Amino acid sequence: MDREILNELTVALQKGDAIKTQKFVKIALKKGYEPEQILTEGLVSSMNTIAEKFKKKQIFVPDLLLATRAMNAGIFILKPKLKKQLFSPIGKVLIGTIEGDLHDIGKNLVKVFLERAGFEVIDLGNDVPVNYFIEAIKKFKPQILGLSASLTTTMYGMRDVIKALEKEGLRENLLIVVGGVPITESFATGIGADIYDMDGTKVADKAKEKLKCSNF
Amino acid sequence: MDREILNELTVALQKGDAIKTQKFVKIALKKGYEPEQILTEGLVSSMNTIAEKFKKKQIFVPDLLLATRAMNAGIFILKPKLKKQLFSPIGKVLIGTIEGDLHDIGKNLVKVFLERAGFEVIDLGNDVPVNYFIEAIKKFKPQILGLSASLTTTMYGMRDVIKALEKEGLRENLLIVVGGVPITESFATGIGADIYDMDGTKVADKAKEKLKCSNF
Amino acid sequence: MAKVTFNELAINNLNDFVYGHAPKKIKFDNGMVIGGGTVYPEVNFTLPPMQVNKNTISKAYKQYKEMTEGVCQRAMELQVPGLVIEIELVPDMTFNPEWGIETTKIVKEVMNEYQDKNGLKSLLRITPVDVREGNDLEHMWRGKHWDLVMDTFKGCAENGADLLSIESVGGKNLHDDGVMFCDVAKTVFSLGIVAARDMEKLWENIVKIAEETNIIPAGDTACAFANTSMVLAVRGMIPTVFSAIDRVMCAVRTMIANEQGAIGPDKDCGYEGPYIKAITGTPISMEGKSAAVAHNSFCGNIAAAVADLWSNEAVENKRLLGGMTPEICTEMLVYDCRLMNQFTASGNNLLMRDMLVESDSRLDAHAYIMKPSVVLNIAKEIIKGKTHLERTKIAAKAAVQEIRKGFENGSLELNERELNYLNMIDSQLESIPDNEEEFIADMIENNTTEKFDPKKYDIA
Amino acid sequence: MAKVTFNELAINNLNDFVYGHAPKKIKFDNGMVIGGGTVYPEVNFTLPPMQVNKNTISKAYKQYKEMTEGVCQRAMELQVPGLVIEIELVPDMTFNPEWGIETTKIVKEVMNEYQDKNGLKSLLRITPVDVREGNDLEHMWRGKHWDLVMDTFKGCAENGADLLSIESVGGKNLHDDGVMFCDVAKTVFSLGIVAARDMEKLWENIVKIAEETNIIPAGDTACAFANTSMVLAVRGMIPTVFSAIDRVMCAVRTMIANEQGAIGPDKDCGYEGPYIKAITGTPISMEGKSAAVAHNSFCGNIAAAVADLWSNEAVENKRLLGGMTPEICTEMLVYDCRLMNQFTASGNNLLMRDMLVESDSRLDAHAYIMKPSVVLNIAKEIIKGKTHLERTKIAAKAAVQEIRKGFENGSLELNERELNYLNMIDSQLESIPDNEEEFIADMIENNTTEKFDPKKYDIA
Ligand SMILES: [Zn+2]
Ligand SMILES: [Zn+2]
Ligand SMILES: [Zn+2]
Repeated sequence: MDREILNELTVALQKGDAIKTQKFVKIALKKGYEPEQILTEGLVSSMNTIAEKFKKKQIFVPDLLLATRAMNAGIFILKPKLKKQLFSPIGKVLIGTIEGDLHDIGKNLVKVFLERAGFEVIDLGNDVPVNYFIEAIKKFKPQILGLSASLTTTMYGMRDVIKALEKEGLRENLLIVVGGVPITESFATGIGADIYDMDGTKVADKAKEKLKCSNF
Repeated sequence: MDREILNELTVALQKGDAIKTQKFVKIALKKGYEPEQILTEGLVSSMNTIAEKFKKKQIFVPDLLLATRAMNAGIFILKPKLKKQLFSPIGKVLIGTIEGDLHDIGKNLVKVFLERAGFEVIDLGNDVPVNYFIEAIKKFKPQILGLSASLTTTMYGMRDVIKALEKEGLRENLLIVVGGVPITESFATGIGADIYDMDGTKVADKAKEKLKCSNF
Repeated sequence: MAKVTFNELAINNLNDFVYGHAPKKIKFDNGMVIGGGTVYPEVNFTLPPMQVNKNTISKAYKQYKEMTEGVCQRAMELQVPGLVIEIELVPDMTFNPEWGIETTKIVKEVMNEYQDKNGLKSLLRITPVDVREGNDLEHMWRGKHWDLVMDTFKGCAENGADLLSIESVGGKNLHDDGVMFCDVAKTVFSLGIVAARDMEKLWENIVKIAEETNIIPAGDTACAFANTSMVLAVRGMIPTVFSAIDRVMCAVRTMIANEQGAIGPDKDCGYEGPYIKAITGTPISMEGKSAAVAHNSFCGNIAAAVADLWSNEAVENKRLLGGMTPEICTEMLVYDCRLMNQFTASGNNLLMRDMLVESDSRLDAHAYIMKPSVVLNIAKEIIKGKTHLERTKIAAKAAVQEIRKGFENGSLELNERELNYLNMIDSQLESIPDNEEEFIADMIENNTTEKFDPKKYDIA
Repeated sequence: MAKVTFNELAINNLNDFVYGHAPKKIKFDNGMVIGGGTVYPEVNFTLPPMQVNKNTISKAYKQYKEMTEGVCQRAMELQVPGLVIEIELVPDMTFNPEWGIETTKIVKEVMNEYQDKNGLKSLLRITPVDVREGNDLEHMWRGKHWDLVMDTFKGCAENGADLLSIESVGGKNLHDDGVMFCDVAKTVFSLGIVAARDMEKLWENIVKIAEETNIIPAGDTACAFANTSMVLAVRGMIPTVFSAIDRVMCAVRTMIANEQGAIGPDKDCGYEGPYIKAITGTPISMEGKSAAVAHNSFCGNIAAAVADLWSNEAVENKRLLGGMTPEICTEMLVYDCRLMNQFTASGNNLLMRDMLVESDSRLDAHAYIMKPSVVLNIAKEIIKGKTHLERTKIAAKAAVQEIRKGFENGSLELNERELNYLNMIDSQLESIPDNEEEFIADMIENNTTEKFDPKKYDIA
C-alpha cells in the first residue's frame, strides 16, 4: 500500500485544515488502512510534530490550535470504526479561575496543552466561587485541580479553595496546580499547592510526571 | 541677673562649638547661675531646638553631632556641681549589627538619636555573633535591643538572635527594634521583633512610646 | 449616538506630531498644562499580593497612603514640574464602591498636602475596574454590574479624582478567541461592532458624570484587546504582525471615548494613543520601557515619541534595596521626562522623537505601526470610514499595507513566519463581506456562546 | 609602588568625551568592544533575602542559574549587540571561596549556552566582596581575610570571569567618621593616605591574578566612600556639596587601580568614573536612573553622559507583574542603550550627551561635578599633584572652586545652607598643613581607635 495518502493527511493536519483532514481520513479508510494505523501514523504522529515545533517556538499558538481542531475533526470520523477505545484520557483535570478574577487567556492556554497531553479537562471558566470548585470536585472526581489567578488581590483565593478542600476531606488524592502572572513558587508552596507553573507547555509535562509518582 | 550669658551659651552650642560652650558654662557658674538652670535653660533647651530643626530637615547630621558634642562638653563641666543626678537615662539600649554585616553608618545614626532621647546606649559594633548578643544582654540587662542588618543575606541573622533569646528565657522583658535597608515591616513582624524602623529620628520616639505602655 | 465624528486629522504635519505637545492641550487650576509642551510622569501603583475584604480594607488604605506619600516625597525631592498619579482600583474596590471612594479620598488628601506644603503640583486619575463580566452579568448597560461601575465613577469623581478613565471590556471575550486563532473576521466584529457599541454607551455616561462633577473625562485603552495580543506576541505565542494590526484596529474603538466627549489624556496602556492624538488632537498618556515592571514589550522607546504623560503602567508595592517600588518607578519616570523636556527646551525635540522612533521601529511590527509617519498615513485612511465597522476594516487593511511597504523598503525586519501571517491576514480581510448586515448576521450566528451573548449588548 | 602615573589627560577635548567611546577601548574574542562606540547594558542582580550557608547554598545556585537564564533570554529577545553581567558575590561567597567559584561557573555556563545557541554575546564581571573588615581582621594585606579575597579572585578568574572588580574598603571606617561630621581633614587623610596605600597593594595583586589567567583587571569603585556621602546627601542628612567634593577626591583613590594596571571598565557604582576616563582613557561602567532599584540619586541622567557600560547597580531577585526583577532591569537598560546608540549612529551623540548633562547638572552639586566640562577642568588640576595626598587635596580644592564658579554664573542652584558648608569646607581645606609628615602624624595621633588601627596598614 502506498503511504501517499497518509502523507497528505499529515500535511493537511499540520496546516490546520480540518476539512481536508476529514477528507483524507475518509480516503485512507476506503483504501483499506486500519483505523488504528490512520490514527497513530496519520493524526497522532503529525500532532506530536506540531507540538514539538511549538515548544521550539517555530510555530504560533493559532497553528497549534488549528492543528488540534483538525486532528479532532479527523478523530470524529475514525471514532466509530476504532476496535477499542484507544483514547482513554490519562487523567481528569478540573480547572478554573478564582472568584473575582476575569482573565482567562492564560488558563485557556494551559487547558489546550493539558488536552494535547491526553488529559480530559473540565473547565469551570473564570470568576469561580469556592463552593463551585468543591461541588465540581465531588461530581467529577478529577485527579488534578488547576487554579488560575491573574490579580494580586485574587491569588489568596487559591488558599481559600485549598483550605475548603482540606476541610471537606477532598485534598488528599488531588494534585493541585496553581498558576497566573503574580504567582511565585514560594507562594504556591506556602498555600499548599503541588505544582506551580505559568508556562502552558510545561504544566502538562509536570502533571504527567507527578501523576506517575503519585499513588492515584 | 541678665540672661545675656545663657543666650551666648545657646549660640555656641547650636554652632557646635564645644570650647566656647564650656567657656560660657564656666562664666555662667561664676555669675551665680544655678547649675540646674544652666543645664535646662542653656544646654537642654538649645539641644531640643537643634533636634527639632533636624527633624524638619533644616540642618544636617554634622550640625546635630557637633551640637551634641558641645552639649556633652558643657555637661562635663556641670556634672560635679549638680545637686542630684538629673540625667538618669530613661532606658538602656543594647545595639549591634548582625554577624557577617559590616556596615554601620545606619546603626550609628540610630544610636545618636537614642542617646539624644535620653537612652543609655551600649554599642556592640558590627559583625556581632549571636552569643555576644546573649552574653551582653545578661551582663547589661537592657530594656531595649536594637539589631541592624544591611544585607539581604544577613537579615535572617536577626531571627537567630531572637530565637536564641527565647531559648535563654531572655526575650520576654526585652523590646526588640530591628532596622536596615532590606528590612520590611512584615519581615520584622515575622521574626518576632517589636519595632521596625529605618529612620533614626523615629526609632527614638517609637521606643519611648512603647516603653511607656510596656510593663518594664 | 456619537456626539462628534472626527473626519479630519487634528495633526497633519509630521513636525507638529511630537511628545509634550497636543493641539487640544488641557489646562488645570494648579497650573499644570497637559499637552502644553511639558511631559509629566504618570505614576501608577497597586497593592502587593493581598486579599481585599472587610477585614483587610484598612490595611489596604494604609498602603495607599504610604505609597502616595512615598511617590510625592520622591517627586518633590526630584523637583518635578508636575505629577500625575493613577490609581487603578482593584476589583473589590469597584464591587464595593465605598472602598474605591475612600481610597480616592485618602490618596487625594496626601496629594493636596504636598501641593499646599511643598508646592508639588499633581493630578489624580481614577480608573475603576470594568467589572461587567462574570457568570452573573445580566446586561452590559443595566443591572448590578453597570450600577457598580457608575456608582464608583460618580463617587470617585465627587471625592478627589481629576481624571476619569477605564479599561473597558465590552467585546473582550470574542476578541480573546479572535486573538488565539488569529481570526481576523472575529476580531473585526468584536471591535467594530460589539466593542464599539459598548464604548458609545459607556462613555456617554462617564462623560455625563465628569461634566456634572466638573472634572475631566480622560479616555479609555484597548488594554483588554490589543495588549493581550501584544503580550502574546512578545512571548512568541502569536505573530507580531497580528498584534500590530489588532492595535491599529483598536484605535477606532478607543477613539469612541473621544467621540463621546472624552478630552484626554487617554490611559497609559493604550498603545493606540498616537492614533488618538493624530485624529482627535487630545493629549495622550503612554508607557514603555518603564512599564517593564508590568509587562515586557518591543516598543519601549518608540512609545514615548508622541507621549504627553509618561507612565510605568502599574507596579505592585514591594520593597527593593532602593526603597518601595512606587518610589523607584517615580524616580525612573522623572529622569525620562527630564530628558525629553530638556530636548524640548533646547529646540531639539523632533530629533529626540526620531531617535526614540528609529531605535525601535525596525525590529518589530507593533513598534513599526507606532512610527509617527506611519500613524499619520494610516490615520488619514481611517477617518474616511463612515461607520465604526468600516473604519475598523480600513484600519486593518491600511496597517497590512504599511507593514508590507515597510518590509519592502527595508525599514522593518520580518521573518518568513511573520510574512506568511501577514498574507493570511490580508486574505482573511478580503473575505469579509462588504455587506454589513450580512457580516453581522453571520458573526452572531457563529459566535453566540455562553461567553458571548449578543443580547447583553442589545445586538440581534 | 605605582606602575604608571597619569600626568596627562587622555581626553583633552570636550568633543572626544562622550558615552560609548574611550581612548583605550577593550576588544574581546567574541567581538564585543567596550569603549568602541557602542554602549552595552551591564546587568547586576543578587539574591533576595535569604541565608547563605551549607544548607541553602544549592538554592542560591539555582537562583543564580534562573536569574542568568532570565536575563539572557530577555536580552536575546531584545536583540542586544552585547551584554555584560556582573555578579557581586555575597559575603558568604567570599568567606567560602568555593561557593563564589561555583556561582561563577554556573552563571558562565548559561552565558556560554546563549552565546553558542543564540549568538548572544556576553561578558561576565565577577566582584568578590572585600571582607577585610570585622573584629577578627588581623591585617589588610596578610592573614585570613586577605587570603580569602585573593583565593576568591583567583578561583573566579580561572573559572569563567572575564572582568575582575571589587568595591574595596581600605580606609572606610575613617571615611565614615569624616562624612558624618563633614570633617574634611579626616576625609582627605582616609582617602589620600590610608585608602591610597591599600589600593596600591590590593590592585597590584588583582592585576597579577588577571595577568596570570589572561582576563581583564577591570577596576574599583568608591562605593564604600563617596556613595555613602551621596546617599546621605540625597536623604538630606549631609550637604550635597560635601558629597560632590568627596566624589572628586575619590577619583584620585579609585584611579590607583588603573595606575596598578587595571584597564577598565571600572565598576558601575563608581560615579567618579568620568574622572577615571578623562585621565586614564579607559572605558567606564556607570549607573543612573535605572539604579533607582538600589538607591536614589540626583544624577540619574548625567551619569550616562560618558558611560561605556550602563548598569542597574544591583537588584534583588523578586517577582513583579512584569516578571522577575533581573529581567525587568535588563529590558530597561536595553532600551536606554538602544537610544544612546541610535544617537551615535546618526551622528548626534554629542547633543544627546549634552541633554543628559543639562537635564540634571543645574539641580545638584554632585550632578554638577559630573558635567564633562567640569570634569576636564578639575582633572587637569588633579594630574598636577605629585603624590596621592597632594592630588586628593587638589581635587577637593578644585571641586570647591568649580562648584562656586557654577553657582556664581548661574549654572548650579545652591541654597544658603549648602553655600555655608561650601565655605566651611574651603576653610577646612586651607587649614590642612602643607607638610605631609606633620599632617599624617597629627591624623594618626587623633584617629587611632579600635575601628582604625594604622598598624593594619603598616602606617606609623
Ligand atoms: Zn492596562
Ligand atoms: Zn495602567
Ligand atoms: Zn557599589
